[in-house]
Amino acid sequence: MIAEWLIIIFLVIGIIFNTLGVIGLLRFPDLYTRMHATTKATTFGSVFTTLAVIVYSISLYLSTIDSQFIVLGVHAFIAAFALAFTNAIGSHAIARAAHRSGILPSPAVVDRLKEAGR
Amino acid sequence: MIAFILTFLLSLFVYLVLTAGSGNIGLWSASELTAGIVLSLLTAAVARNFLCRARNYRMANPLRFLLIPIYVIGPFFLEVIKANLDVAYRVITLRIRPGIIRVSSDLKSDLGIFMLANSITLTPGTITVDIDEHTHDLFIHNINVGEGEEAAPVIRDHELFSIADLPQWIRRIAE
Amino acid sequence: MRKELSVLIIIIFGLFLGLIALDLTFGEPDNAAMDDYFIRNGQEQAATNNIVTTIVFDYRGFDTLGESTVLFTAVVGVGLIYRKLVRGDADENE
Amino acid sequence: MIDPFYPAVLVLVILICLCFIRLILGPTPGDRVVAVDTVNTLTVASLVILGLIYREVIFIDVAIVYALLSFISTLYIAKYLGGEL
Amino acid sequence: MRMSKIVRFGADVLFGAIVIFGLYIIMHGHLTPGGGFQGGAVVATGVALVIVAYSYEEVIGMVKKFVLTIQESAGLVMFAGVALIAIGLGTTFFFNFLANSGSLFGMTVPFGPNSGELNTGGVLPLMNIAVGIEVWGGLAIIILYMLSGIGKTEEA
Amino acid sequence: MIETIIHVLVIAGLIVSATLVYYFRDLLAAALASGLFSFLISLEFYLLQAPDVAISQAAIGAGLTTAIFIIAIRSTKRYEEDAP
Repeated sequence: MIAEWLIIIFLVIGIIFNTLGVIGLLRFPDLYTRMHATTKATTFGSVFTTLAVIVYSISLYLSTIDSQFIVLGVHAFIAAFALAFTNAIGSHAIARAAHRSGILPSPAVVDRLKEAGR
Repeated sequence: MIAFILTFLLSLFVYLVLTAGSGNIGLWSASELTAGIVLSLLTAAVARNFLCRARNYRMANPLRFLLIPIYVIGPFFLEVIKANLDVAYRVITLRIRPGIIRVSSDLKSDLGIFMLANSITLTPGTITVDIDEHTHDLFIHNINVGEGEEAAPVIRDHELFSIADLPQWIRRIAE
Repeated sequence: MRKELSVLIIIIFGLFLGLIALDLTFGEPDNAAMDDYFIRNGQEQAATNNIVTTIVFDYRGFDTLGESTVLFTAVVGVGLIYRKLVRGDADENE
Repeated sequence: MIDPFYPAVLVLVILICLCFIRLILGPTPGDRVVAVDTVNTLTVASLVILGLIYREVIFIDVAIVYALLSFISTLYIAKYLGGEL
Repeated sequence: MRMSKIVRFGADVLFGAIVIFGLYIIMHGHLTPGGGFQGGAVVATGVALVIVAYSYEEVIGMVKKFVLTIQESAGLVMFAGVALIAIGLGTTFFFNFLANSGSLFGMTVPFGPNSGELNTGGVLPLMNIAVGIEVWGGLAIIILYMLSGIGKTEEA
Repeated sequence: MIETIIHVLVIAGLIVSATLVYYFRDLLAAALASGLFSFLISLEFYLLQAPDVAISQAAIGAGLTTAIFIIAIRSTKRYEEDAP
């Protein structure tokens, strides 16, 4: 019973943050702020939906003693880990490339990177 | 040689995690263990110059490895939750004050810089934009530069985080 | 004029294909005798759980051989194209 | 109790379709790359959930492959945009 | 040119993970989805990750074109060789002579749905390995060759 | 029912991205859209329960083909010219 509520809560949190990420992607004014929304919110949301999957697989394992559900949970965990790892690197690469290609942050109070002459 | 052994052990660990629950020697069957050892030897032969490129074997200490999951589950996750609530607030209200600031850290090792940069990207309203290859200063796009912070040419790394002192944790793990 | 006509033709063709797709049923082909044979005997004859691999490498091994040859030929072709550029010396043809 | 997983996948797919707006509008190529990156993340999430729906362990491997490899094309595009390729 | 330090370190860590994961897909080709072609493509994409993270001059010191060529040919030869051994044993081309024999990869599987055992499948794992080696070498060397073309046009 | 809606949405996304490949004059954006097409068709294969094809599509179509396209664009030129 508690597992079902946990699944619902995790799924709802994940969906809410994914939605916020996409809304931020559509709403923010320039590239860097959009990247804030997509990187943080969608990674967090996807990790939470994966957590729901892990909780469900554990509850399935407890009800039917079948070791393949443990394998399912472990693989889902590896997928979430790889997702967080690669998303961080990828967004850093995009931000660096955008700044090098001349896209400056349009509303910005300070830009130390441009002052550093890079 | 040490690089070979370390890569072998790490890849064997990954393979055993992937194939857990296949038999009854522990969690694995005999053929999976044999195949894991052979494939890990192959991986070590291919990738030994990649994983230990810096020839810095400080991370071979298992205690440091145990600290990484504690770091990820504990302080890092709290910061992630706070950062996401912050981003949610800014998505809804559009109250932003962006800017690129310069952050200095006295981390030296590659792993330390890597962990700090990724923690900064995933946590407190900031994205790592660029890195100075010599002084290891990070250029960071902050979505909400605090009042008066734009005047300071360089800010320290622990001033970014509010709940837990993540750079201190990283220093404990990687330095 | 030509653009509008081509858009019209595309729309008519798409509707036509859509009407055809309404009649199709997935997963129930008419000539299924061979499929049934593979599904029934594949696990036993090749001692494998993955029927797809059994078909690709065992029953239809020649296909895979041809596919590998195609990849090999592609690599040889790419190597031939870039050979001079790699070596970097002026050939007598240039 | 309703199965909550299928509606979750439906919402994720709708979000994927919303990302197309940024892909079409995006003034710079950087915005388009960000949109595609978002689609990757959402797709991995829906792949994991679908693997659970089908009750197949082996399906999750696809999600791992996807998560590991989808950012390589992002890296190539970023390297080209930065003028470093 | 090389990319930033963060990307380079991430590529170094991820390369080992992608290689072991691709080898896992190749090795379990007869049990799980995937197989030689898919696993080889995964490993080749890992090589592409190393190529994108470093500059071309550094890459040709790390990834040897000669080794990849040898791999590509050896995979095809091994694939055809396994099929030819079956002729040598007096059966037909591509006959699965190792299945249910009790030797290497020769265990029998129980009928019906089960999670599988690695030591089954006859010659299928060998063929998976052969195709995996070939695809790894082939796809990686295509990207290397195309990249070498860029370096030359820039100077000219 | 929900499964049908998911199929329809994914296929609509496929059609939109394939059209975008045609309409973008910036070849970099076209390569991006074709990568997106590969991602979505991998998802569709997964929905049709063909994980073998999904893996090979994710690895070849999404990873390597985009890389080869980008390298090719780098060695030629980025913007498509109007037809004479």
